[in-house]
Amino acid sequence: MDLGNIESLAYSAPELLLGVAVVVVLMLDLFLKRKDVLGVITLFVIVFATLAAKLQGAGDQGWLFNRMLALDSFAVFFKVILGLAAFGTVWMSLSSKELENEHPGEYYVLVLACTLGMFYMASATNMLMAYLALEFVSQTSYILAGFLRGNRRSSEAALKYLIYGGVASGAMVYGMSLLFGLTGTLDYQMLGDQLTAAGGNGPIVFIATTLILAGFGYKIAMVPFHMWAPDVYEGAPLPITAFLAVGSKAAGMAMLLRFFYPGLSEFNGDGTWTAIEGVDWPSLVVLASMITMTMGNLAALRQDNIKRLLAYSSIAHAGYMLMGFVVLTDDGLKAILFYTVVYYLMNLGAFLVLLMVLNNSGREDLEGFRGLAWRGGALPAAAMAIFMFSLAGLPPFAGFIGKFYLFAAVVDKEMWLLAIVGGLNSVIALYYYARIVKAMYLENPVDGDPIMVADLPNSILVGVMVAGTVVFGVYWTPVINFAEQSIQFWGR
Amino acid sequence: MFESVGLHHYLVVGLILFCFGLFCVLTRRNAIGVLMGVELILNAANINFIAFSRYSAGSYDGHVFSIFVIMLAAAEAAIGLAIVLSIYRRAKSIDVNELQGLHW
Amino acid sequence: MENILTYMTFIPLLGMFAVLALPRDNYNLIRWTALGFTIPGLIMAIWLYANFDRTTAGMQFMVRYEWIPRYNIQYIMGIDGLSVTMVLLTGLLCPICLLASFNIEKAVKGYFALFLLLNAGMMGVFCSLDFFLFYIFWEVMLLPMYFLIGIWGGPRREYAAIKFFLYTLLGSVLMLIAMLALYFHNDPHTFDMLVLMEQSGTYSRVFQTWAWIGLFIGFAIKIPAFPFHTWLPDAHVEAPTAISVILAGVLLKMGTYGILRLCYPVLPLATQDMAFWALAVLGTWNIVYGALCAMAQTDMKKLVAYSSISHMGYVMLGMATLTPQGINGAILQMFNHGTVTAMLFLLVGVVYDRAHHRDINGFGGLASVMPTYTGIMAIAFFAAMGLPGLSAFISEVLVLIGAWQYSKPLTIIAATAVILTAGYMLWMLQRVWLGPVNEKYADMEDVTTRELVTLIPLAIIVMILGVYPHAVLDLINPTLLALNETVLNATPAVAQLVAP
Amino acid sequence: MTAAHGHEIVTHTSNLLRWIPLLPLIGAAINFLVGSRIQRKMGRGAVAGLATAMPAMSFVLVVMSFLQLKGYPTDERIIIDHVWKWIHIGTLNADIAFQFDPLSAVMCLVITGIGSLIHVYSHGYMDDEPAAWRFFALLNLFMFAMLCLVLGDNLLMMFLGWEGVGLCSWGLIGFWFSEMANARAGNKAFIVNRVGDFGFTLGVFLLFWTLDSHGAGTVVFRELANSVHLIANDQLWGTTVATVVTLFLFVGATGKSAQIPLYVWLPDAMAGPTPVSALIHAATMVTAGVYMIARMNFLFDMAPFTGQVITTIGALTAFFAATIGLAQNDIKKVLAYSTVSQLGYMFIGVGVGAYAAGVFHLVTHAFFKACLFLGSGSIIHAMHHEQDMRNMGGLKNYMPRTYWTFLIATIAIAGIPPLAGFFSKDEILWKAFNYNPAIWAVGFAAAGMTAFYMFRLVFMTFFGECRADHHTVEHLHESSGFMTWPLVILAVGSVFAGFLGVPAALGGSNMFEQWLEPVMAHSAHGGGHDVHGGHHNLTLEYGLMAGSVLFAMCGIFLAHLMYNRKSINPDGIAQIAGGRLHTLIYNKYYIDEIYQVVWVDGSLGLAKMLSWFDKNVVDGIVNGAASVTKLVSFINGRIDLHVVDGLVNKTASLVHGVGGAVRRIQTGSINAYLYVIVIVVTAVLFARTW
Repeated sequence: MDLGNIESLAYSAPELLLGVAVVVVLMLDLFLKRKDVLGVITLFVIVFATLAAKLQGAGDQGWLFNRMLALDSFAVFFKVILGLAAFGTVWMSLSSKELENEHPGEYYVLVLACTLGMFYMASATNMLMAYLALEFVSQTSYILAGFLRGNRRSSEAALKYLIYGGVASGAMVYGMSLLFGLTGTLDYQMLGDQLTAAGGNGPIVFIATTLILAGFGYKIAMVPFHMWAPDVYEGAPLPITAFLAVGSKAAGMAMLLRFFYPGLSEFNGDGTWTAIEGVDWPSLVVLASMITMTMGNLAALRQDNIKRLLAYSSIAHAGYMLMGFVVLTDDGLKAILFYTVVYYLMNLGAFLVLLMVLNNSGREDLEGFRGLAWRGGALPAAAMAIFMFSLAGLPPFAGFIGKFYLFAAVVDKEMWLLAIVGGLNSVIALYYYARIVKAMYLENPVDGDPIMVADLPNSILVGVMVAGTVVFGVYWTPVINFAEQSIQFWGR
Repeated sequence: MFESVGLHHYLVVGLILFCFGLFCVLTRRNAIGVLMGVELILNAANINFIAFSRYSAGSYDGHVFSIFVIMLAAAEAAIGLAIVLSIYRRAKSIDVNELQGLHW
Repeated sequence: MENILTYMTFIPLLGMFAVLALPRDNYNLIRWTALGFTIPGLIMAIWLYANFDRTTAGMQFMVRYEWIPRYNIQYIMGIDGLSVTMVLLTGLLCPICLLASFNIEKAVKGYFALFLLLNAGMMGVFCSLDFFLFYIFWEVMLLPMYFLIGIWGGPRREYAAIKFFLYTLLGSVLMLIAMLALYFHNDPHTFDMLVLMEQSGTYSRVFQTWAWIGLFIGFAIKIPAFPFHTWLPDAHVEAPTAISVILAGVLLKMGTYGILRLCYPVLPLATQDMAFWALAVLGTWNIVYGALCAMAQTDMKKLVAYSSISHMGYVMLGMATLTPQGINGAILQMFNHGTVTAMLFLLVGVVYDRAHHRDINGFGGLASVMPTYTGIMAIAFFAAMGLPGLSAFISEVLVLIGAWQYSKPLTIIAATAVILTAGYMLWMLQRVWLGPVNEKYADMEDVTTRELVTLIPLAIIVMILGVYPHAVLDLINPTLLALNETVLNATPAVAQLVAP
Repeated sequence: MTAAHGHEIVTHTSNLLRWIPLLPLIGAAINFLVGSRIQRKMGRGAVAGLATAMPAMSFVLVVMSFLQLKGYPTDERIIIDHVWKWIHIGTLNADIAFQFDPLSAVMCLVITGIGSLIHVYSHGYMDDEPAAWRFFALLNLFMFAMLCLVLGDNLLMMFLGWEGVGLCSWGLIGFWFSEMANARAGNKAFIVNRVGDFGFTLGVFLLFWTLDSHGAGTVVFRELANSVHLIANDQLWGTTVATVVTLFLFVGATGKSAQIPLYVWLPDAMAGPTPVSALIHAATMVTAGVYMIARMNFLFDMAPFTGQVITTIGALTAFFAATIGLAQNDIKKVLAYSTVSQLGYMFIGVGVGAYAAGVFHLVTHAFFKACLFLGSGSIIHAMHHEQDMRNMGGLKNYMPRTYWTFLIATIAIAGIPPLAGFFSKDEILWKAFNYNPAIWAVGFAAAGMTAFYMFRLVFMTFFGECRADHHTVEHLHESSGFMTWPLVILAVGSVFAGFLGVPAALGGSNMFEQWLEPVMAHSAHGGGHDVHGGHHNLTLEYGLMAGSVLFAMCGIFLAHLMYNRKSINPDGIAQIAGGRLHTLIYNKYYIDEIYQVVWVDGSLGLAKMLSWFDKNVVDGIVNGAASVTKLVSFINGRIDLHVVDGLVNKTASLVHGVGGAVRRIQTGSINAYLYVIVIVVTAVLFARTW
């Protein structure tokens, strides 16, 4: 199925829904007095968009908009995840005290727009479309990161993000231009065919690939393109941090996979892939993966700001996910997809608890968690502990299963060094995750630490995340099946 | 003489522009200057796209791409300037090196 | 009773939820409920003991369910002579430790809930026959242990808890990698330990060696074998009494259990190669080193902790020998150490509850003050010393007999520990229980009934096994002999036979 | 040639046998569990009565079994009682099983007989002891363990008893544990014994496996006797396996039987109540080593070198301990060294292959030494726990019965005919002479010294003026019947026990040796001497006997001169060689101090070192770079607990440090961030495109 522009609209329900909602919410903002209604509307829109995206999974597959986008199970998978991430963000935003007086109308519009961009990122199969989607997401994110206008840190985060993002995407575009020059096409698949046909690709392809990797790598916070992440995560409003850590990263991962798998690799038909000749990106990424997880974990070790700690942790997790990326097998892809789901659950959960603490005490550092379990926050503390252990990859939580699949993929390929580095990193990671647990449980509250009062909406969502983390840690067949169905790239 | 101006010349110009852009973002301390560096990088890519489109690709994809890049560069500049402005209001400075409130 | 092992594992887990559902302030209700959920485990352990088929080396009470069929991950439980002793030990120690925890006053609900989770995890480790399941249980134990040490422990509990946690995780990560390597080495991929064992002949020597090392480090940390042992003294010192008991009584056994369950039958060639250095030499070093370190301690718990290191060395040495005596002695030693050290920790806990310190030099003459206590203590101490007539003697002597056949120098070195052990045990006994009464503790209360209930069953077992060790040996012998044969008869895979 | 070299052994079974050790065990159990309650409710007598009844009943059983045994033909004299299987693993089969043969019979008779007497005596001795229940429980437990030792039908059962007696000895030495010195003495005894056990177990292992390699692995005595010839040609470490095994076993014997170099615990063991010294540290437990060698005679016969070692050690111990005994002032210490010395004789006996002679001396020694100890206990009891002989004197008037029995026992130990000691000691000396005259000479000298210091003891204690303070003197009286009647019985034994083994040379038939005949192997170097020497050199034998008696008389006379008539000043003799010799002997050659420094402090130092190593180095290496700092700080001697703790405190380690460093990369400067990209990407491109 290869559809033109008009026919494609029939298969763009989620995107259309989001696009219309952007306009509608912007309009409503002018009339409505009660701005929190906007948030609820946004929430519903996102729910419907996500459902629409999920329903696409059952339908046809093919090219949309003259091969600009692909409609395949892979796109559907990521759209669902991204929709859920947006859902969580909006849910958090509704109760966030940071965002209380900050132009909710524009805020939700931007969130919707950003989500729309991410949807496109998940399905773009053309370098131009990829660039547009990426910039769409980036530029809305810049604004969202700097949304707390009275807050210098927020503005600083926005500017750093912008400069960094600008350079990274600039490099990417430059790389794209080189590839375009070599192959004369912007379409991933044709590009791959051209390069394969040419054989013996020279250094230019490698340079181009590396530069493109910079653009994608910056989105998923891969070393050495990760340096914006901690600062931006720390400065941005918490729901946005969560959105960046979960949504943006997932979208970037989707784009990365789509570019490198159906684009720059050949499918061998037996569940394995081969990178096109002359462009040894796998070994480059192996190195990047090891360094990413190590740097992320080491830097997180002594971090006291939990937001920042989670930022470093998300860098490390990008490194773990890349383990699945470099093995060039379907198992690896499956592992990444699976990990994306559990990463969503546990990371968003952690941000939710952090938000509750932030709302309650105005603190987002380790001391804000001090003795949490002993001052009324037994349930949030328990949830946080579960998320932390899950992030550390301990059974019986979903995080372990996620790591398990990643390691399995790596071990299957007998990449022992990567496996061992990954393993050691899990140990290091446990230390700082356990610091939070320690603060909550092993330390006693100090006078002046407020009694923890958990608000209901956030508690509900936390509950859902906990349930997911625990249930998928014990019985994850549905998730892995979902992931398995979702590695079908249209056209390969 | 004009006939001898070929693809390579454009590419070299693009590369030089790219390097200038990089040099600019690396060394400028003024936020506006850094933003301009980013623009240079993007324009380097534009030149490449147009040149490739003209000389080798045989399609207008490159032109389209560069138009979009120009557009997005403008949008990015707008957002960038807005952010710089908001920072200037607070800090009375747009020196990026003084923007180190977030670190470690 | 087909699913008895499942019940044993999951009834405590149910108990955890039940305890969590109870009102927070009704301490007694929580305590007795928790105890109530460990009793079935004990009863079932006794039933198992009575109904265990002592003539076969194979698995018994096996159940097998699909879990994640797509990846051939199964829920397999079953016990053989190797695990049955550990199941019995766990079933026995859990109610005892729960009872010993009745004096916990802080966050009672959390404590007992976590304890029950720990119970489930331990039982699961010993029962599971699917490597994946095994690994899950192995890790699941970590969490409650971390909290139990970290929240209810002594002054340096945070340090001890995280140290324990990190050490063990380090080991498990290597184990995970080795586990995955084994998984992919079989076609079809499987975690089923029984299949892994059957297929052991197809693994090359090099592969076995690496997998062995990966697994071994994971297990060695748990044992704990030198130089991976330093978490143990800290964890023991800081943990509350009952948790020390569980730690020494059950958790340490998991290391040696794992080696025998996995390294031996699945990687027999590597076992042949590695047993000498990694098990026998290290074990001997453990014995002597642990004993000497124990001698220098002034904290009672630390002393007992180091004595554990020493005693676990016997297990390593014994199983390395691959003689019937050695390996039987090793398993018996695991069981005996479980009971004896449990007693020692409980006894130290009794004093600690009263005096709130454990400084060996800070007491004196307790024997005059607490005669009943001293009597029981003497049994435990002499058992730990390996006095004939008490349980540990049998296992130690079997280990040493086996070891003699294996390596005379190592045996001679290991046997010096009988002197050292007597040295540090008696010296501690002398300083704490003998001599003039320390006036500070002149009116210390003798053991209470609750404490007696925790100690007496163990004391009885220690004495019975001293004169009738076949109560346990009959259970384990067939399995272990078969295991010995497996390792000794393993020959290099076909590939290596091609060589001229 | 009866039991050796594998022909079918005819055995008998009897379920009665198990009750011999079991009865005392029951007594012990009752007293341990409810003894304190019984004592509180029914008085000390009930406790003591129960405790005494048990060994007494055992004694009856022993006698019955003895008579049963006697009724069998000589080569069928084994009664077996198999109770249940104990350890059956692989080829190792050891059961809870008892074996009653002539040797066990002799031992059992001594143990239960003298043991019962001592129980009775203890009732009198411990008349003011609040924890009498514990005392009697331990005493009963000791009886159990000792009976296991001698009745056990295999090496492991023997070891059970072997260690069990050690345990009880520990408990009884430290019975009055609130005195730290007592507790320490107990520990010393236990630990030194453990050194011996170390050797013993290794010997057992080696023996078992060597036999196993011939397909005859066993630890059961009668099977060992049958198959031990199989190992005759096995070599290990440059000598025969038999030699190595026996040397290992002998290490065990030196521990238990207080021979050089492991004798040091015995004198300290006198810290226990005196009945304990009599029972455990004179009559029974300390002779376990002798018994063991006699039991394993078939093996020791195969190892002539070990025989030489044993003989030499025995002779040296006999002499060496006797010299120390010369200068001691503590009445029990004198007896203790005398015990060590007498044990030396027994080892000479078994060492030269005259097992029967060794065991015979064991029996007679049990009588007179028990009598001596109990007598001294009677004195100590009367003197309110005064043990220094310099504060005694003239006691014969106050305590006549004690005096007379003590005197008889002293004459017996001095080897004056026709008392028991004469026969057994001369038997050994005669055998030793045939083996090697030098050994005889040493033993001969020691015998003279024995006579001297024993009479020195008698003179200092019972003769002359009483040097005790008035208060003590006022209360001096003869001990109660509970104490004196056992003395009398033992004294009678000391007089007549010797007649069991009157040698052929003196017209006897040596019933004792004949009785033990079925147990003893007869090889070239053992009984052979007996045959050659005994019949060809009667004159020499008479001469030696006369010589030793004469020499003993001289010793007695000298003691009389020095300590009774005071015509020779002991101090003058002490001043020989500048007094240094005396000081040396008085201080027991400083062996205790040397051992303390070398072994105790040595191992403790090693322990501390390793512990430090463990805490700092091992942990430190794990924790990372901190260890280096710690090592340096230790070498500098500036090891501060707080510093160490601080350093250990958390993985203040490499990882943590690196973590901090990595974090610093994130400077906050956007330029720096961009530099990182550019540099890394450029580096990658360069690395790859080249």
